[in-house]
Amino acid sequence: MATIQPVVFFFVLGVLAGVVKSDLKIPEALYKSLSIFLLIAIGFKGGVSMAKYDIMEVLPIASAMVVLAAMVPLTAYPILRFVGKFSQADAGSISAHYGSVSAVTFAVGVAYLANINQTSEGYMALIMALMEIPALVTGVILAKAGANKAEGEKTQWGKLLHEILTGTSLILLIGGVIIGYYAGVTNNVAPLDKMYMDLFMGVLALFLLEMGLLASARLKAVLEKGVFIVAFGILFPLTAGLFGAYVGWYFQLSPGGTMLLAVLYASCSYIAAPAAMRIAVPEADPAVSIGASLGVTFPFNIFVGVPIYWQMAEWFHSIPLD
Amino acid sequence: MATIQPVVFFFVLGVLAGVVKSDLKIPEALYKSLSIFLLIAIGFKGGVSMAKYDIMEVLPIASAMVVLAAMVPLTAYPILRFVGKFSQADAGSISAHYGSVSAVTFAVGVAYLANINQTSEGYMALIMALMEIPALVTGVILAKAGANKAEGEKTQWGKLLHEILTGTSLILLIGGVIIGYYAGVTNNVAPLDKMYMDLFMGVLALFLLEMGLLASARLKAVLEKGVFIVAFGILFPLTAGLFGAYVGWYFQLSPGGTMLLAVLYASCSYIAAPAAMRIAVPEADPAVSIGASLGVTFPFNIFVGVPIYWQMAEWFHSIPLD
Amino acid sequence: MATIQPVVFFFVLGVLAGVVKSDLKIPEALYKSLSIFLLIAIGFKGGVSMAKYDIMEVLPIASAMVVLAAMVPLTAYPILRFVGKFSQADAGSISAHYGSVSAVTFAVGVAYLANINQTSEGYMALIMALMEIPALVTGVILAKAGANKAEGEKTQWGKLLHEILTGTSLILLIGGVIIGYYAGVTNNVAPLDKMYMDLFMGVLALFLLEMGLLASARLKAVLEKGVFIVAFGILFPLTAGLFGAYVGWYFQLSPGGTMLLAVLYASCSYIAAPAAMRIAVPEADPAVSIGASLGVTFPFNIFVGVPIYWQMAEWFHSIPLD
Amino acid sequence: MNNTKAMKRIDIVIGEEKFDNLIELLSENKIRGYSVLRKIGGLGSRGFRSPYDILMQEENVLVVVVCEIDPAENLIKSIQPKLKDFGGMCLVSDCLWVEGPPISY
Amino acid sequence: MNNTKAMKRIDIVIGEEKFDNLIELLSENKIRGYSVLRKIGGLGSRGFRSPYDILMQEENVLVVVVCEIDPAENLIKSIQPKLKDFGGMCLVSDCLWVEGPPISY
Amino acid sequence: MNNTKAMKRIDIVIGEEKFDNLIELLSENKIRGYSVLRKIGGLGSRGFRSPYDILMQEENVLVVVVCEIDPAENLIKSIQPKLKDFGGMCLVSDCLWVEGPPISY
Ligand SMILES: Nc1ncnc2c1ncn2[C@@H]1O[C@H](COP(=O)(O)O)[C@@H](O)[C@H]1O
Ligand SMILES: Nc1ncnc2c1ncn2[C@@H]1O[C@H](COP(=O)(O)O)[C@@H](O)[C@H]1O
Ligand SMILES: Nc1ncnc2c1ncn2[C@@H]1O[C@H](COP(=O)(O)O)[C@@H](O)[C@H]1O
Ligand code: NA
Ligand code: NA
Ligand code: NA
Repeated sequence: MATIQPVVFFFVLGVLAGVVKSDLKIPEALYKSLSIFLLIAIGFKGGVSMAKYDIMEVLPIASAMVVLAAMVPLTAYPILRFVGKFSQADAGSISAHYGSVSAVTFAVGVAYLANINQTSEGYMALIMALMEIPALVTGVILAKAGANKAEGEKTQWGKLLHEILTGTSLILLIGGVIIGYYAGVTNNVAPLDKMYMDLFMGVLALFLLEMGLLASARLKAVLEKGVFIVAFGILFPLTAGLFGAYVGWYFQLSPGGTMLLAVLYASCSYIAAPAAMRIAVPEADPAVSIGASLGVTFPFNIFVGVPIYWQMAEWFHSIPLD
Repeated sequence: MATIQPVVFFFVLGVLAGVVKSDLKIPEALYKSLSIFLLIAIGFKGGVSMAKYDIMEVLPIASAMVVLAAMVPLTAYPILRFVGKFSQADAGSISAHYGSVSAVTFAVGVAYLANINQTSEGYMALIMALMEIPALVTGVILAKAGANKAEGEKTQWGKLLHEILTGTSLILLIGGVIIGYYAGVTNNVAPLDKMYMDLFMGVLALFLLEMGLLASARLKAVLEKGVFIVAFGILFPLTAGLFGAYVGWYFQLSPGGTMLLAVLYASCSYIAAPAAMRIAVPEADPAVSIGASLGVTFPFNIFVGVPIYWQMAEWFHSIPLD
Repeated sequence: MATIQPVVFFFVLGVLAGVVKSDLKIPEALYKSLSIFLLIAIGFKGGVSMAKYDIMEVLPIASAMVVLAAMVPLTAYPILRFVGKFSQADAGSISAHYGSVSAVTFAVGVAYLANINQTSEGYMALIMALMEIPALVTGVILAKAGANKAEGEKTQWGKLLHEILTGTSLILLIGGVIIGYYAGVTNNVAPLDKMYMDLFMGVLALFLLEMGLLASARLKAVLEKGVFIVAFGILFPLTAGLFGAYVGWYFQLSPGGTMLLAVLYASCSYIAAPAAMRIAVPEADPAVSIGASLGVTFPFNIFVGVPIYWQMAEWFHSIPLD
Repeated sequence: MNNTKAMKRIDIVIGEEKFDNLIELLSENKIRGYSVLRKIGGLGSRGFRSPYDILMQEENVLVVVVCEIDPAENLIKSIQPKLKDFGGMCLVSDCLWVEGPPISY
Repeated sequence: MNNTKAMKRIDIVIGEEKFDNLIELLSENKIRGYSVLRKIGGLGSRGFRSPYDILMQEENVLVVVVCEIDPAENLIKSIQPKLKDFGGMCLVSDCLWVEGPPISY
Repeated sequence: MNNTKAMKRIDIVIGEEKFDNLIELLSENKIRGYSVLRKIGGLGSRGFRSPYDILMQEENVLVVVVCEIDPAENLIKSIQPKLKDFGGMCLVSDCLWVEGPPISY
């Protein structure tokens, strides 16, 4: 197994700074700028390497992997509702968070692969962008289905779909993929790679520092909610990751791609999902879902999960497919 | 003709995000940071390549090109006043916008040249910095000349000149030119180029994304003002560009430099000019001038204009000068 | 003597922009982002080159140099109190500022060394991080010792120590050192260096631009305080630098390291010290200490001091130690 | 006090997403002056919007309208039916406008 | 004015570092609505905090609480002993709450 | 209300470019406390300053001065002649200062 990458220690640094109540603060504008950068860079990089594929061949596989991602919230819901005893709204909302993805966890996975000299299919970035759609829609249906609606309370499906389809992450990822693809096909990657490829890891480091600060603030809230949600935040992603690794292997992705699909299934959202849930399931408590996602699952994934998903990918690939 | 550069598609992405009402927002601090970067980088790069020239030889030519730039607002004014039926104040203000320049359009021109492996005279950055002076002064004179001044209303020439001469873009461009020149002459470019040269295109991409968002918000306002201003926003820069290409060729610039002069004459301001006009011609309506400049001419120039100005430059240079 | 580095002219540009009252403004978020970057980069770079040393050998030397740094405020205090006639609180507070360090002055020193192809001991970054502790504590003791305390006014030692030990600069520098060290030892520097090493000088340039703007605003205030504080701001760092060069040479640092130690002893704080003094010595006037530090000593050091400290280092090293 | 004019001050705090609607309503009411403060956090019926939390992306806006008593009453009347949708709060208080600046009310 | 309810408006300006304490105090007092404005500069007994100075890192926070008259008096009573530590200022004034939005006071 | 002192609250909104002039005027009037809020948009006689428009670089500043009744009247008197140049608006209202914090008025 490879050594832990230096970049994830920036997360630890952020957590420590939070714990000792340092006056270190990442300006909000920097945080937002870094996420814009990362989304474009992930999309762009994916698009550039997609230029080597035949899109018509890729699309059906990619669609299948996106649709299958709806299994993740469908599995999470009954556990949360009947084991965890969460209300229907909360269980649906948390399911949506875990069905959705975290671009930063994905980025750590990409960095891990680079570190061990593995490549992956470029269209994983596209899959990431699209996966949010079934995850969030399924989550909302679960949260709402059969519930007695109070007078005047209608699920704002139009507004929700608009929020999902025009959300920052979807727009930037898909925009990045298309521009990267165009740059790859027309052989024009050259001057843009200095920023969107070479600086990727350095920017990720700063972003993880901020994430550490944020996570340390959230962890306390989630610990107060009891042991179930912490256990869920660790065990559920392992299960979802295993399923992702299986699906990736089944569709004959490379080991690197298989691992990234496991990461996508296993990772959970703390930006897009909260925004969507606030609109569609306002009665759900965001403190639990964001707390579990950011305070438990995110650190688990970047330190422990990612290497395990790589083990899973290798393990499946040691099975002869035919 | 070369393929369209990937970087301009970031502008399209921004427009699309604006049109679908995405929640994508570029933090104001990022926008301002990127423009500071671009101005320094343009100046620095120009300064470095100026180090190869004899300044005493360059200055008279450069001055001539700056002074001739006053022709641009002088031509725009009668068209706007008598064909477009704008008030004297508005016609003068819009003339000043079109006489002035857009550093980002210039940057797209520079990127275009890099893409087709053409070089240009480094002092074009200096010309850009200085061109704002005659353009804005002429525009204000046109807006004010002979108008009956209401009691107490005096053109604040002192304040205006201060605003023009100490404006952010002039300070940063000229500062960048001088420091770049010094770095070039003393052979000290090396560690600064990693940022101000290598990252230029990547930063430009982010900036164009923001410009797209801004332009989509402005376009609606300008379309409401009718077809004249849209036609003006397309046809006038073509004329000004032709004149610029002629002047560049006449002063024996390289084809690349000729094209950049055409870009400077053709491009128009949406930052420095509005700020100056607010002080000097407060009665002019900024919505029209910024709308035409940012909503019509800017996108026209970066997509269609720049390749045409290159054609013009090539065409003039196919004429034997002696 | 080497030519002046281009990067320091960005400071001049900032001062000029301030003096002519340009509308140039560096967004606060950019300023904070750049300082976060510089602190991480200085730490990281130091940590990477520390990986070549045996830590157990380094620690005692480093500790000695940190402890000796307390001599700086102890020397400054009587001069300020009895020659400069400052109140006890002000003399203590200014001493703390001059005992503490400026990461940007250090960065200019590092850039100077790179320019003349000299290396230095990586652990200087660590020393810089730790030097603030004795400097600030000594300064506060000087400001408070024996003073008649008004009722209810107790020095908040707990709060002060917390502020010093968890301050942004200490956390980021030490965090950067550790991560850089780990990256160096595990041979994982590669993808992070594109950002934290290659871009160092370019970021420093932007930061110096901002520092120039800030210094021009402060200089006026300090000039009004009379000639003593200006003379102190120039002569004291020369003395402290000489002492630092002596200590560095005595502990057998390389010439580069010797010069950096001189820079650390000579430089003074305008961020960490003001924050600490506000808590511990609120009765001191921050305008004097920040004004002298930022308006006088900082520019003196980066233009004149740094080359002189290099001369001092070379001069000591021409003395045979045994 | 001399040289002052009795006016009404209306303070409205609403979610940023309703800002455009409110501005439209103000211009329908021919309001000629108001001030807008952004990035406001708070607690209300829809929970806590922390001004320090960079993950929570919702912010409130405070719009302060100072106008004469009649337009104030009309504005209140036309704002009231929309308040349920707007959320937030709407306050009215008394103030004196110091005369001197160009009239923008 | 019709459809309005007489309320108290409490404006508190304190240093950012005391914000958490204040919020706690508000929630102990069962305050159900308030607004928070950040990045406020000012002059007070502890000197000038320039809103333009990026080196000075201290900022003030303005918290506006609108509530009924009884809770307002209770709040004032429990805030007063802490004001010496909080610094800043605390004002009370009268206002009318325009009815309509979900009640958050 | 007990432990409170009747004071005047003066709210001044002006363009950022006049901020320094205003502060000077306050210190000439020996005002010992005020708060400053930046980045304020609004509509006034000089048109709309959108708080969301990053191209428009003009912003307003809100300065809130709380002081005793006499200094308030003096301040108003010395501010009034400058208001034409300052633009914006200047309001006076009543408030109660809750006693306790170090006196900064
Ligand atoms: N009637 C009003 N109510 C609230 N704010 C106002 C009013 N009139 C002017 N202002 C504020 O003062 C600023 C400058 O006003 P003016 O100088 O008249 O353009 C405006 O942008 C508003 O923020
Ligand atoms: N009683 C109150 N006092 C002060 N501000 C309030 C009050 N109630 C609501 N607000 C503000 O209005 C915003 C939206 O309220 P709501 O729609 O009820 O969640 C809150 O986030 C607060 O900023
Ligand atoms: N008289 C006053 N009027 C308005 N704001 C004040 C007043 N006194 C204090 N403040 C505000 O409260 C903050 C802290 O006050 P202090 O703790 O007295 O320094 C100041 O920076 C001002 O923003
Ligand atoms: Na997932
Ligand atoms: Na032009
Ligand atoms: Na020092």
